Amino acid sequence: MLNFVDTVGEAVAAVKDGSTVMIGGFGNAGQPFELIDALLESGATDLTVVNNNAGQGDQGLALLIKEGRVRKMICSFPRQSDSWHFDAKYKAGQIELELVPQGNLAERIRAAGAGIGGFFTPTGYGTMLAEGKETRIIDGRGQVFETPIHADVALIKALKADGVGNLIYRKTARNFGPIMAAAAKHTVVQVSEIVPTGSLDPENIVTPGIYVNSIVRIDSSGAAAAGTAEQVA
Amino acid sequence: MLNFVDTVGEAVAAVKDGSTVMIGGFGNAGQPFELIDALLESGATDLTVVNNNAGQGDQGLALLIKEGRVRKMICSFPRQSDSWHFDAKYKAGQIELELVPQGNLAERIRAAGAGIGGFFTPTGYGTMLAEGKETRIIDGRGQVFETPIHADVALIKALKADGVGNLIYRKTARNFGPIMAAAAKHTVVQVSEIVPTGSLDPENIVTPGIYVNSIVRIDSSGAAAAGTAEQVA
Amino acid sequence: MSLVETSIQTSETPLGRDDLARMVARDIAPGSFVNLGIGQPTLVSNYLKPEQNITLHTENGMLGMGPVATGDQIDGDLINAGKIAVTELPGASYFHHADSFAIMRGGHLDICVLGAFQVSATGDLANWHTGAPDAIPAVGGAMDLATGAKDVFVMMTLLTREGASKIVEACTYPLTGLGCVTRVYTDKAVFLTGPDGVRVRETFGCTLEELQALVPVPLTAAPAVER
Amino acid sequence: MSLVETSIQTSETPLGRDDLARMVARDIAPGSFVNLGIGQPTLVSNYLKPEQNITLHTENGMLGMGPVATGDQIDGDLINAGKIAVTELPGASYFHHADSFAIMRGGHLDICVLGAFQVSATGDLANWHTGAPDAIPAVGGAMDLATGAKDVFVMMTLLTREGASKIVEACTYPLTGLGCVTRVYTDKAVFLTGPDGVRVRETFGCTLEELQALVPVPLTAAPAVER
Repeated sequence: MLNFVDTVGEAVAAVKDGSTVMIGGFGNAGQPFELIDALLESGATDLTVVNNNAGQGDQGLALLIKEGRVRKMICSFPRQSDSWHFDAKYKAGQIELELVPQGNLAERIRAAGAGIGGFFTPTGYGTMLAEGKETRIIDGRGQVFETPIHADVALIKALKADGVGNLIYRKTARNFGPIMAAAAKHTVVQVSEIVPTGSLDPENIVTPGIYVNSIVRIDSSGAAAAGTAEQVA
Repeated sequence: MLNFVDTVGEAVAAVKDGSTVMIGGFGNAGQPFELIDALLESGATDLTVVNNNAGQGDQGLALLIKEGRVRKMICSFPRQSDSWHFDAKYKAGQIELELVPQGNLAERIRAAGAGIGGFFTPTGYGTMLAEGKETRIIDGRGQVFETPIHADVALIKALKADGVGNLIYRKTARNFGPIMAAAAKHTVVQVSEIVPTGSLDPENIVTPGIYVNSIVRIDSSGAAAAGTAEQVA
Repeated sequence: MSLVETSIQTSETPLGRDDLARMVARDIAPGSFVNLGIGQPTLVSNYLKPEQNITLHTENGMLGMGPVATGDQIDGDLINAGKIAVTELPGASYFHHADSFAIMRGGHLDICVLGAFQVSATGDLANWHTGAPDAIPAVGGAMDLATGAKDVFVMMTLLTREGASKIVEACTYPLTGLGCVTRVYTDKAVFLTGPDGVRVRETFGCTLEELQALVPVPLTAAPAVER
Repeated sequence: MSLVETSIQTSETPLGRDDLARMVARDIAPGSFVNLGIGQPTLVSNYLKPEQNITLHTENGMLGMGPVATGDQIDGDLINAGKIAVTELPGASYFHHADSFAIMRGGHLDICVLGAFQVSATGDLANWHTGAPDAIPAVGGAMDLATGAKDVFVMMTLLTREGASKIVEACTYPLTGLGCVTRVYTDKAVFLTGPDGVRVRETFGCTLEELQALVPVPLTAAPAVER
């Protein structure tokens, strides 16, 4: 069921202690900064977080990690010049890391949303990231068995939503949003604008509303903007 | 490499005797009728055809089957009120049928385009369509191993192409087009209109030009319309 | 065997197809995403009310499908899974076949409504193939719908033309899916199926005892809370 | 061992990074779809000519990527895999991460150009991890690119700072992919790798004999047709 909520706090209330949370974004593009801040504020802990990276600088996901809320990261590229909070926790043995090639990360998330029980891929065959995994030769190529990554909650950012939750994105900020929306039991979206149902061209919908549970509008100042959904939905 | 061709005959020349050919469309929507007619004209035979159905009435795919050009059909729903040519060949033992649940058909075609070696799905588990296939229990559900369906050539229909082969479709005529374009070594598209590169919004491209090899414009009368590509590409 | 409650007859006569379709429509929770199979289930769309806010999915690539198209509305590029011209409602979206079946197979549809040849006591479904040796098999999206939707409702007459029950101990026709059916709407009763066996929610034109005489699997009255 | 042809020295001096990038750019066939890895390979884009009609892919969801953005062009929603603001060319398209990696993994890219720590005589690639026990591993899209592209070109200096050859009999660093590299561009030579061993297309500032003294795997001059 779709809800338009007024505050980012309500939006992230679905995240509980122990939840697996997918967070959209690649670099800053598509990162739902305001939802991540609300998650930090919520106090939810013992989280498994799925994101391409493991936080940067002193903001967002990096702060969640610094505060010890993240038990495990599932990501492709945790090491960055300013990933010092992850680096410190990792070296102290205080955070678990499941390192996944980026294409496997995307395909495993997609598999979860599409009801696939697992798949074989050549990516990673013969490397240490395939150690302990089932392999087989298919059509002469070594392949590795990979399993879907499901989540309790996805936090993503889109450009616009209509009244039934259909989403469109902007440029490379689309990245993980559509596949995470489909892979999570509960999908929370922050958008810049909520538009009347019928004003988005049905040909151009990227994420259909069936995948969306909570929408909060963040105005350009970064504050949740209340009271718009009812007027247009 | 992308080519704009002037005639449907040139467009289907990539189909050789023994080729596996994917043909888009669900019912009449998205069926590339003119390309199928050209394929019939070309004389190519011993074909394996991948389509949701197995031809209807006395046109298109049904005629290819009637003329004995199709060695094997891979489809989900061959039996229709007017599928008499397929019915006759099948009952005479003159055509092979690989019957695939429609979702497995779509996912197997998608897997081919995405480089997946095979996947497990609950669809079909415990049914006669899983007989002889590898199965396993994943997360408590019986699942069946399914393999990708590759093709030599895909024949599909889109609404518009730009000069670099980006495609958009129209309503439910989209159906198998995008996944077949990605699964075939050589993709041939008939479009109603060729528009200048840059005139389609990059946010709304459904099939990127990387998946397209030959484009032919069919005007509303059904005739190949020559000489437009160069002017706009 | 004790049938316990027999006060579950809610109609003096068996239900006709339209009455049954009206009942299914009424039972669909507001806000649901639903796929209606070809044939009898399609009738359900005639009885969905706007205030229920139901979104219809068609597996050939659309959410937000509207009523059957008439006159100038007919557009060959806008059809449903039965290849009938339909219309588009505000908030609709189009997607390709793999994305469309990902919606079904990924467990995102709340309900699909299907016809059936047979349903077993544990919810196995047979609805795609008579098993006749000379029949040309055709499966379409039936197995994906049966396996993927959160709830699978079946609509059918309880008895074949020959008078045999279509609710059976074990299906004799080729299966579509295992243990997938949660509810069976028939002209004579509504059945709830699942691992606990077959419970009867209500009967039409017969008592539970009379129904039991027709059906070769043990029936119990469903607890009031499930009716 | 006979090296056969020694007349393959095409430059009096080793090539600098920009000269090498220019050479790679020149070697990319017209109309190719290409992914340029982070670091040195990114330089190649500076030397692609419009008439080559090359389409650049970035794995974070775009085909038709243009040059690095400057000034008012900078848009936080339009970045490349290195998280640098870039521009969009006419004919560009955007897609989500699974669709983007399907392009790579499905074998649709003609060429990807990657940096490397080591390349083996049979084209194994090591470019993501030094294997140091205290290093934080990070792989990104390297394994997908190495495994998926039709041709994998490597750009690197031939020798480490300590003077060891990065072309090796077998990689000692953790692998990125097996037998995937088809061509290695270095400051001292261009190597063709594959099941037939290592062939040298041309040398820069050294003869084939001098090159062989640096590289611990047997080298042969590539047949003229491959140069």
